[in-house]
Amino acid sequence: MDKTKKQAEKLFGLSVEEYEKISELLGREPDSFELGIFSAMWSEHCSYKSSKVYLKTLPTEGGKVMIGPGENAGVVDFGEGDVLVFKMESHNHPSFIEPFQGSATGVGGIMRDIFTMGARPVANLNSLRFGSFSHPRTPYYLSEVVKGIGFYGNCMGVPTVGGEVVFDECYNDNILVNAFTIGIAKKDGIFLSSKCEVGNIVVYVGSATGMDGIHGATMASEEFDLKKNKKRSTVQVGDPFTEKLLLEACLEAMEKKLIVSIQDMGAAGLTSSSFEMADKSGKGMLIDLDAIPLRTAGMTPVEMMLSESQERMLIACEKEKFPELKAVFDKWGLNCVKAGEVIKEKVIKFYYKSKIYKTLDVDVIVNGPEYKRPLKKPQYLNKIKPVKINNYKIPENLNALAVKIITHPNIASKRTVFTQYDYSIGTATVVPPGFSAAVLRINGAGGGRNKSKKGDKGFLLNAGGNSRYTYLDPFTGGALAVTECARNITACGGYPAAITDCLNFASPEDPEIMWQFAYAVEGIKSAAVKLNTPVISGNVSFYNETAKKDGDKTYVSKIYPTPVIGMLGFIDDAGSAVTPYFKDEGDEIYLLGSIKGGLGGSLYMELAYGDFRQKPADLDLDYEVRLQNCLRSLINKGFLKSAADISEGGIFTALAESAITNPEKTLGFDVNCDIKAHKLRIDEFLFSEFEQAFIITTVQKPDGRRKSETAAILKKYGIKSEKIGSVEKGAMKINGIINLKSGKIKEGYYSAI
Amino acid sequence: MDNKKIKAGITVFPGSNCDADVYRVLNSVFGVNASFIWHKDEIKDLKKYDFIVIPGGFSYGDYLRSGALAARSPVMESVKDYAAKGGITLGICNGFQILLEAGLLDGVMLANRSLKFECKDVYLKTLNTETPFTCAVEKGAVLKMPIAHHDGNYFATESLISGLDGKKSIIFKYCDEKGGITAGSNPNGSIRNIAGISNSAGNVMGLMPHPERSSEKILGSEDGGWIFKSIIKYIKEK
Amino acid sequence: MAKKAFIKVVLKEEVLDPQGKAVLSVLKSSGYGNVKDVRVGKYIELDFNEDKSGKRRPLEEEAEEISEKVLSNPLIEEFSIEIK
Amino acid sequence: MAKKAFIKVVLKEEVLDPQGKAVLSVLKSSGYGNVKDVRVGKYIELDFNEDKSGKRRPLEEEAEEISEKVLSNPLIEEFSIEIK
Ligand SMILES: Nc1ncnc2c1ncn2[C@@H]1O[C@H](COP(=O)(O)OP(=O)(O)O)[C@@H](O)[C@H]1O
Ligand SMILES: [Mg+2]
Repeated sequence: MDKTKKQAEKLFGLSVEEYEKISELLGREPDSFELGIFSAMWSEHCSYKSSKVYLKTLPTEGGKVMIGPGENAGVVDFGEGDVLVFKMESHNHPSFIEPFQGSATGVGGIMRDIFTMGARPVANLNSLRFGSFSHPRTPYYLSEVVKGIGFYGNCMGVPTVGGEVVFDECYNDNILVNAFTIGIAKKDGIFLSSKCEVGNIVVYVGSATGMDGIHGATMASEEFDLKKNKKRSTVQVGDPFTEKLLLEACLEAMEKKLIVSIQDMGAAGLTSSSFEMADKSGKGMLIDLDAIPLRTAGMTPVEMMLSESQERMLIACEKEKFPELKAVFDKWGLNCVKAGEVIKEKVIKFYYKSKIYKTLDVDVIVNGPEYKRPLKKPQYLNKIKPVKINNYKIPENLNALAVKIITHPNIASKRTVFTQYDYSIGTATVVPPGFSAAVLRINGAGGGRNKSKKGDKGFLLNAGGNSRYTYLDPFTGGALAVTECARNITACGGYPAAITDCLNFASPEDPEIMWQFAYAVEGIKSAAVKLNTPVISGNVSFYNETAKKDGDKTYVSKIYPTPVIGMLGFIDDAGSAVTPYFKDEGDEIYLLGSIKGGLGGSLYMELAYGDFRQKPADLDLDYEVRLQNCLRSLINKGFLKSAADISEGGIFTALAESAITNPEKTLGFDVNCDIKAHKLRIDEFLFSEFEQAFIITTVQKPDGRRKSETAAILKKYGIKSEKIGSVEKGAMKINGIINLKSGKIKEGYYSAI
Repeated sequence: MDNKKIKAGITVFPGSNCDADVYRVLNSVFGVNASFIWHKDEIKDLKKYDFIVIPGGFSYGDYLRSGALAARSPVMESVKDYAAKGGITLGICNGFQILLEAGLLDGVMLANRSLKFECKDVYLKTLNTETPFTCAVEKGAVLKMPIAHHDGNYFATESLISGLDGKKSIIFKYCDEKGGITAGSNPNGSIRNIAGISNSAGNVMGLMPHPERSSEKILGSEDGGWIFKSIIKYIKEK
Repeated sequence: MAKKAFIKVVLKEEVLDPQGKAVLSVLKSSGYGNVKDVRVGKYIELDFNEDKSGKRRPLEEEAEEISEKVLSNPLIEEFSIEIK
Repeated sequence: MAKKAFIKVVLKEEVLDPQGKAVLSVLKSSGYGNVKDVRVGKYIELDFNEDKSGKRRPLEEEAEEISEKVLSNPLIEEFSIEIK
């Protein structure tokens, strides 16, 4: 193998086969400019080469979906001429290298994906995974990531209304930062990257291009001058102030119809934005590299093409309209320069130093490889068996264990995190973070009032996933991520409508990892089909693994497979959303649904026996749909005062949270359940997770009409409901076994992290 | 007088982000005729407005010091002139910071004691109900409003504070649910729990909490509405 | 004896400085058109206890370590120290 | 000819410095017990265009004005300028 080839593999992340394929396509060896472009466009990140075959299987149409995957974000019909646009994206590696800037630019990047489409961002969510809570670096990552997210979102004026924070040692060497944004637009005000017309001029707007985010690849290219490197940094620095200006300028230019087509510059900056716009529009482009505004003088062509400087966009605009477009960006104090033209021939011609520098075929660059990588069932799975509960002695002090669970960092309140995010800006947040799904209403600012009903129409958002369950059973973990989001939305009275997914995995070149991926996607697919929540956008992040040294031994530290789902739901009257916490003393508590008692993978198994590696209970998706429809019917009738799903920490945690999260008062409960009738041991009843059931409350002594209507609804869906107790003052009591003071628990719950 | 006849001007700086919220609440909740004033616009005279709101946000990214850069933009010269002539001027959050930096109010804003951004509901005790901003508020009322800021730790020298005190210019203090002005209810470390102050003439007020986010029942509190109702009442009775 | 360290932490030359950019734009529009560029960094004073034992390692060394590990982010910043 | 102004902006001694306090507590808990006090300020570089006409007022004067009017808040901060 000659020198360039070796270099291509080592430095550009291309395999030997890929390098040979490129040479074949070009009819010669690529030069370093071409190599830079190929390496970016054929990277896993841009080409989805390992995941495409699986992503294709996901349901992407139906329901209220208007635009599915393929654009910067998906679009869902919100009625009355409004649409919602959303997507989730990972920024894992940059956040591990520099947690503040990495998470900040992650948030900035996903918001650009949304306003590129013509939508004003109205809410952010995020899913965060850190190493074990006791790991010495965890406090640093937690504090910096949260600061970075707040810094960017708060400055942009977009409320951050939800998300999740999970600690697990599998993330000690690879933290995960997944950011979600949703925006609102008018149905006829959506902008796409695929609309370029021959003769349009190509316009570069936003921040100047610097050396940010240019990876090792170009660092080592021959064009790179080592002396220049001294003061150089590849970390992307976020500037939310400039992005806020970019947002306002873009929306103003769109409103004035000055934009034909537009694409944000995300990963691989100018390279992916220009090639993708050209490709999707079926056109070509002239790009004048001399016109690109530079922050660092003397950047080489390949550096300009690969820079990941933030807060930039590429626009196609009609020639005559350019002066008007420029006036808008001038008003907001932003760069706006002619950087080329749309041409018929599907190539991109680069000009540099006033001469044609390179001409590249769009199809060749864009149609990267697609792999069906080998799969192998992971060895460890053979040892994952259902829990044989009788092999485990019940711990003597279940009270103490219950306290441990409710104050565990993964269960306890994340208040110290989300109070660092502005969640009330926008005057739309009806149910803030800290409960189940976030509920937002749409008011005069973004859409119209729902004229047919008395209240404001609203939507609900939730994001999450459980990687431990996915590790133990990839299919169930994938499906569970979807159903769990839906449960949170349904428990507020909402209708799940569509999802976005962020699939975080280790190396796809490992057949066992690829197997996890395939089954997790299959699980997502099955649940999304059953719940009728199509996948409208998403992102895949592979290679979340790090080579480590332990003495003489080297090993690879890999994350658990971590599919994260972001879900949108609708509600006719946002003001009528039900919250999960108990309302008043004396209200009756019911268990709606069925309980199985599967403890595999539970926090209880870890804390009580130090061993969670068992098979989680199966998920009955048909039952799930009936159960959620039943619950929603009861809520819509106005029969319920609270509803909470059962997730990590089991029924005990669901009850305890319901009692202590009421913002106005501290409550308790007295629960007595005939667990023998369910054939469960007390610990199975208390701590089994993700049961297909909800804890609901109703008024004290419901009248006859209400009782018979409730019975009819239960019968219609074939769902059981069982009274298990009532809301009490300040103590938590279950079956004479659990007896805790609510005030104490509340204190621990809110101060654990 | 019809509320529609009342004209409000809302300043917009690069990075302002509560401008749209204030605009919507004034127009659709209180029926006032509110419009935006772009920071670069050469409005020499703001007198057509019955009152001006400097909304919250991150003007100029809050870079250097919160409010510092906006306080130096051209429109603030007009606002100073407007305020000097007795024009009613309300600064909310970043708007408060801008008023301080522009010298229209006394004191400075330091970073929150926690050095963190804090978003939560707080309670406010109204100390002076005889201002254009509080004349509709019940005496001694406790109001619930959200805060969302990183730099709300109000600071002034002892002599400045006693001056403010003497002129009844301390309008709001952070308190607990029952109105007790306690250390525990102070969300940011501000001196004497100060949440809002006015100038000595009483026509300029700044406060850190967001009345526009608490003017509708669906958002969990309508208490912020009292501030806008006060301004409207004051203008009508003037 | 020297007991104070004065540390300047500045962004590396090619790193984006959003603060500097915003200050520059305000200076320009406030009539300070002669200013071409602005960079905003940190200035930190460390005040040390007196070394009564006389056995401590040199201040320079300690300040250097603190600057590198705590006060600056080597990925994007560089620092300089003055001891007085 | 001099074209750069280096400006240090620090909090006045009597003003509480929460950021400095936070850094101090981090230093103490990281084993730097010798540090007694920390103050965090700003360090700003202004780069001026060359004065081709030779008729501009001295850089000192302009930097002084900018520091006073924009870069610092005289109520809590003080500044010093170095021209190079
Ligand atoms: N896991 C996934 N599920 C569904 N759609 C996906 C997934 N991953 C990526 N997509 C879609 O593929 C397209 C390309 O994604 P990406 O390269 O991340 O977009 P961008 O360039 O805007 O960052 C988008 O439309 C995205 O929504
Ligand atoms: Mg995009």
